[in-house]
Amino acid sequence: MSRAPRRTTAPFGRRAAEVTQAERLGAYVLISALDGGGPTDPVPGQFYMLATGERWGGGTDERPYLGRAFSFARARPDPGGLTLQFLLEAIGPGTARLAGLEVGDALLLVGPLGIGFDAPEAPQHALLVGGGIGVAPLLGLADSLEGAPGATLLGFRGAAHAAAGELFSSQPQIATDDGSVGAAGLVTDLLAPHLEGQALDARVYACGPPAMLEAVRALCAAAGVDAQLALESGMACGFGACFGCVVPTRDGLIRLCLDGPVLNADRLDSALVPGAGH
Amino acid sequence: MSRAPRRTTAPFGRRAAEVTQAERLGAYVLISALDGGGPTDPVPGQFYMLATGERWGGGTDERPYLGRAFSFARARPDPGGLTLQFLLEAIGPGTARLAGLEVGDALLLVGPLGIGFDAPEAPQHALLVGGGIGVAPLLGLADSLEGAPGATLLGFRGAAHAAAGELFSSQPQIATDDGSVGAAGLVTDLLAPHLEGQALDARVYACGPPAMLEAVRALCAAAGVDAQLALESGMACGFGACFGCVVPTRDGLIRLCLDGPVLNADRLDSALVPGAGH
Amino acid sequence: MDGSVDLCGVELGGPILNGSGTFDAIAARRVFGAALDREFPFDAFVSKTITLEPRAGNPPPRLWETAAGMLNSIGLPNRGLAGFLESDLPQLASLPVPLIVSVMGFSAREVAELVGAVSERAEVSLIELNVSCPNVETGLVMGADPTETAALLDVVRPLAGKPLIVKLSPNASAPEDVARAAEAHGADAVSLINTLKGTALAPGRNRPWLGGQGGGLSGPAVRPVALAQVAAVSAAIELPVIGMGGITSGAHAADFLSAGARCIAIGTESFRDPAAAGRVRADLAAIIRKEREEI
Amino acid sequence: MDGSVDLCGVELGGPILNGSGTFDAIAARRVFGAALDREFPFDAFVSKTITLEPRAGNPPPRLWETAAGMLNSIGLPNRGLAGFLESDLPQLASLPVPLIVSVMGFSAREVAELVGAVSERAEVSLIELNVSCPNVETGLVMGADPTETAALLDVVRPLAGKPLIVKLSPNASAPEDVARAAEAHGADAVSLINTLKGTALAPGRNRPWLGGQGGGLSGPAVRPVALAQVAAVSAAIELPVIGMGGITSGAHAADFLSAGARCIAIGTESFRDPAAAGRVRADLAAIIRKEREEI
Ligand SMILES: Cc1cc2nc3c(=O)[nH]c(=O)nc-3n(C[C@H](O)[C@H](O)[C@H](O)COP(=O)(O)OP(=O)(O)OC[C@H]3O[C@@H](n4cnc5c(N)ncnc54)[C@H](O)[C@@H]3O)c2cc1C
Ligand SMILES: Cc1cc2nc3c(=O)[nH]c(=O)nc-3n(C[C@H](O)[C@H](O)[C@H](O)COP(=O)(O)OP(=O)(O)OC[C@H]3O[C@@H](n4cnc5c(N)ncnc54)[C@H](O)[C@@H]3O)c2cc1C
Ligand SMILES: Cc1cc2nc3c(=O)[nH]c(=O)nc-3n(C[C@H](O)[C@H](O)[C@H](O)COP(=O)(O)O)c2cc1C
Ligand SMILES: Cc1cc2nc3c(=O)[nH]c(=O)nc-3n(C[C@H](O)[C@H](O)[C@H](O)COP(=O)(O)O)c2cc1C
Ligand code: FES
Ligand code: FES
Repeated sequence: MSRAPRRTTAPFGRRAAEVTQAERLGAYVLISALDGGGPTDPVPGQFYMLATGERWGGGTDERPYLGRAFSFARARPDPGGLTLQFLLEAIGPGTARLAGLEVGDALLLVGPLGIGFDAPEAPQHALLVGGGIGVAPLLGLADSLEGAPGATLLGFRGAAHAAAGELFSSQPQIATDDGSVGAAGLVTDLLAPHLEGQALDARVYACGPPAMLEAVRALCAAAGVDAQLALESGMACGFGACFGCVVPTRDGLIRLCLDGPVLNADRLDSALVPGAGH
Repeated sequence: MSRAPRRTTAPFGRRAAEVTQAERLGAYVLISALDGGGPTDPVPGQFYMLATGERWGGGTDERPYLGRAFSFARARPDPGGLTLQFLLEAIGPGTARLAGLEVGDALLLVGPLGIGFDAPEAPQHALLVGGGIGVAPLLGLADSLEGAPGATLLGFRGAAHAAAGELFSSQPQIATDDGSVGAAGLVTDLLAPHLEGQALDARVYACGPPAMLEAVRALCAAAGVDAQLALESGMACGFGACFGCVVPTRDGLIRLCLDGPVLNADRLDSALVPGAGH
Repeated sequence: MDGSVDLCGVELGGPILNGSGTFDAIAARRVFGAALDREFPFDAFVSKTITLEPRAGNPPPRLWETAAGMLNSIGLPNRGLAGFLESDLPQLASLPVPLIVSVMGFSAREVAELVGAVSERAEVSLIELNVSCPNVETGLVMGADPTETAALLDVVRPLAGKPLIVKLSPNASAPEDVARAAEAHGADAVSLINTLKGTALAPGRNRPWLGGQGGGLSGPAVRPVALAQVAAVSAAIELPVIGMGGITSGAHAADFLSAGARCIAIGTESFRDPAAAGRVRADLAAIIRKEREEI
Repeated sequence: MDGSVDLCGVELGGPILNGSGTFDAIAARRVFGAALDREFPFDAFVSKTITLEPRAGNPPPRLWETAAGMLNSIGLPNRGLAGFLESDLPQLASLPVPLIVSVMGFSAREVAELVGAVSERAEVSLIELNVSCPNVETGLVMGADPTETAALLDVVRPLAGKPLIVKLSPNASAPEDVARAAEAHGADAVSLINTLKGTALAPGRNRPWLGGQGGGLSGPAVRPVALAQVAAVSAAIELPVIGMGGITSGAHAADFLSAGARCIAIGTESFRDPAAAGRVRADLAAIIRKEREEI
């Protein structure tokens, strides 16, 4: 597989997609929407700025006001456009509104935005490492591989969240904090053995909470294994306009929405991005 | 019927009532909610400040923010409390949210507020004159009479609005602007003949748009017939706190939420209240 | 709230006040009856601002809803000093909490007369000087710059037999400088923010909607501005600060307290729910309890 | 829009600008490709504010969502004058609309140097002086009071070979006084409002959320304040006024124009929809057409 460009250009402006499915998956909600106005080839790891067509706003503290960034979890060309899937958990006013979408509702979106994952030279070189909601972009990456990845390692808080593991057809290994599904412990515990004696062309693809990404970064750096990390930071615009989403890298502050969200781990001293809480 | 007090005291604070019915009535929506926390004897003409329990806000211009004033159209004691009915038309962000309520949703309310109608000495002395959404408080008044009113005269823009006439059991005479239902013309055209040669104890009870109320006021003044007008003005609080809802009277500016919304017509030089648009 | 709060020597049951002009306890008694006193949601009650002479206030319309807030151009309607002392004060004095009387004058002499007369009444615990109301033209002057505030206090302070709260104007380049002047010239506390100057046009009509032309903005929309000013003023002076502006929850109240406020006030949120302050008080108490447990 | 607009002798296709720092056309080209130029939504493009030396800007976090608005503490990251002229200007010059370059200095001398250098470039149509950014401490000074503004213009005006727009600070007691000083000392236009000073605390953490501690408030929440300042400034001076602050619809744009603005700018709303200005322009055109028909 040769190096594909990592950014698919977005149409200018916000457009509406129609929600075609909205299903619960344990603690998560999986929203499917038919995007008739965008490209059909977003790169896994790219994201969209989302808002509901109706009633955005009016939640806790009179929010949400701005759009919210979401990696697409899956993208499937369909008659009429591209069916995009977003995996999310209602953790605040914006995700609550999105989680409340029903079939037929309008989902407003801008995108695809940012830079996605660099495809591996061969599927088996790819080690997918996801934590919590961070599994979303890895789904898209797994789908894009022409074969099974070398490993799919997923970490969750507990069973309600581990339900998202069912979305992966690549036989994921799962770890949960409480041991209710898979191994008890952290996803990085699962990763460590995979890094031992890895060929030079292996590459880790990781997305998850800052602490997990930082552990992955440190492990990979120690093992001399390449890693691409999909980071998060608070975003207002998603297209480089506000300079708000910056994260510190070895080259200084960069706009994560423009030069990320996927970064090569060696660009970072730390993946603990300020303000990217949860 | 003796003079009943015109103000029923409200519980302190905002409470939730459960929506038990939400039906379209032509251009209007009739919302029924079971109020388990308030008095069961609000006075017709009194009003409640309403908001939806969820998603208040986030509409046009990031509104609604404040509650909205609504006369109750009907009140029926029921096991568990009082079933209140509100008649409304979606004309802006607040009424749009209320019109979108579904059975089981929470309706937040404060009230009953303000001063209601003075009951007539005898039902047949009451001439009810309503225009558009202004028919709402007259419904409650009609229900409270122990007999048929002397006349029920209702004016609407057209058939879609005239549907609200069906709520009256007192055989209303209807006028519409376009003549699609009842007489073509204004409700004041219907009123004029009723005022000729009226006994001294007749009283007009009117609610409707400012221009209609002003015409009613002038007609009644000329005929020497008492009139009680239910006015509207923009309200922020509904309980006398903000001094925002003032209307000019012969005694100066008064807070309509506290000393109205029902006013004796002889207190007014004009019923054309500033800013009470539509 | 387990902890009582000392505001200039007056002990309050808790830190929650109303914003002047956003709650009329006398009207509320008519509407809510005895429940108002029984469930009174504030730890001290601040009167609507009074002036020397009676005022009718601005012509309507007086209200405009904005994005997460509202504009008002009420224009300080009140009975005037004599009417207030005679009709309103006795009724406010029977509220179950200490009373703060808000006064405003169009000259230092007027303010002095108001403060002198109000000070004589035992029912009054503190006096608030409204030098920041954006609705009455001359109101801005005294609170707009440090020199004016200092000059006002130099006249008024000697006549005040009660602690004086100066309510700062948020429409100032540096409210902290005005606060410093207030502190240096004898104020006992400061409160902020009053409403921000704002306006709105009548839909499709190209003229101001509000009868008073301009108005004052309040509600959640202004909270970040209020919090910044409260933090800046709290850092600049030692006096107790009463913080307000868009507070609708216990978490907001906790933010204002941790930004340095001694007390907080609920304004516009009472319009949405007359008992909002009670909810804020309960939520704040829970937050404080939780924080203590975590230490 | 059928009518073109004259802004200080520069003919624009319509009255809609972007707020400085709220649209990066160079980044947008990377994201949206050729569509950006084809569907360019502004009638003139205002660059992000540049300074003499390169700046990294404030440490993150830089954003906080508020009720119907947002706080930012971006802190003017930019390549500095030399980097701007070399890398950014050629790319901005190829946009399909006139270019306005926003500059800010920490002294009159710095501003003069910036204005002088930018004036020499034919690609630049107008220069905007940002004297009001609340994120960089010294930025406030020059726009905060009339005397400072006058002094700045006295130094800068003679060196400016292009029309000068002064962007006023909204955190001033009387922006109209600053506008009068700008007019008297040679400004060609004024723009307002910049962001209002505000802050927010990190949830449950009792310290400011923003890396820059304080931030600037923008979005619908501030629109009533912006409209009041635009009306007051428009009434005070003859110069063209560029109005902005929370505009999200054609109706809002029409309000600002009827309050006296010659042009309006879209800021935060572009974050929600990059093409928002195009929608505002179309809606505004429809409103103006309708008004004309009604006359
Ligand atoms: C590139 C990218 C891709 C993403 N992909 C996904 C995905 O696929 N699925 C998914 O579920 N999530 C994803 N996220 C995260 C998602 O954008 C956030 O969870 C969402 O924005 C939260 O919005 P909210 O309103 O529900 O919560 P918020 O209330 O906004 O809270 C979220 C966090 O923001 C901070 N916060 C709290 N209050 C405020 C405030 N007033 N202003 C600003 N910040 C505040 C806190 O740190 C809090 O933990 C992604 C984020 C990025 C940047
Ligand atoms: C005592 C009383 C009883 C009432 N009873 C009923 C009833 O039974 N049924 C019913 O349908 N209605 C009733 N109303 C009217 C009802 O309260 C209003 O229709 C409602 O508030 C409109 O809210 P909205 O958000 O839908 O519309 P808004 O957008 O608020 O528009 C309503 C009117 O307000 C003005 N307006 C527009 N924008 C704003 C703004 N930003 N801020 C302030 N004002 C603005 C305009 O004049 C407009 O025509 C009553 C009003 C009062 C005072
Ligand atoms: C309708 C209204 C009337 C007000 N009247 C007064 C007043 O008479 N005196 C005063 O000092 N402040 C007055 N204020 C300002 C409030 O006391 C308070 O400072 C401001 O509203 C900010 O708080 P909030 O956002 O919680 O409302 C008034 C505010 C409103 C909304
Ligand atoms: C993220 C952000 C960055 C900004 N950067 C600048 C800037 O560099 N220079 C400037 O003059 N104004 C800057 N502004 C202010 C805007 O140009 C505008 O004046 C303000 O946001 C009000 O308009 P709005 O409410 O439409 O956003 C910035 C605003 C935001 C939100
Ligand atoms: S989110 Fe605005 S620049 Fe990245
Ligand atoms: S609505 Fe507030 S006083 Fe009447």
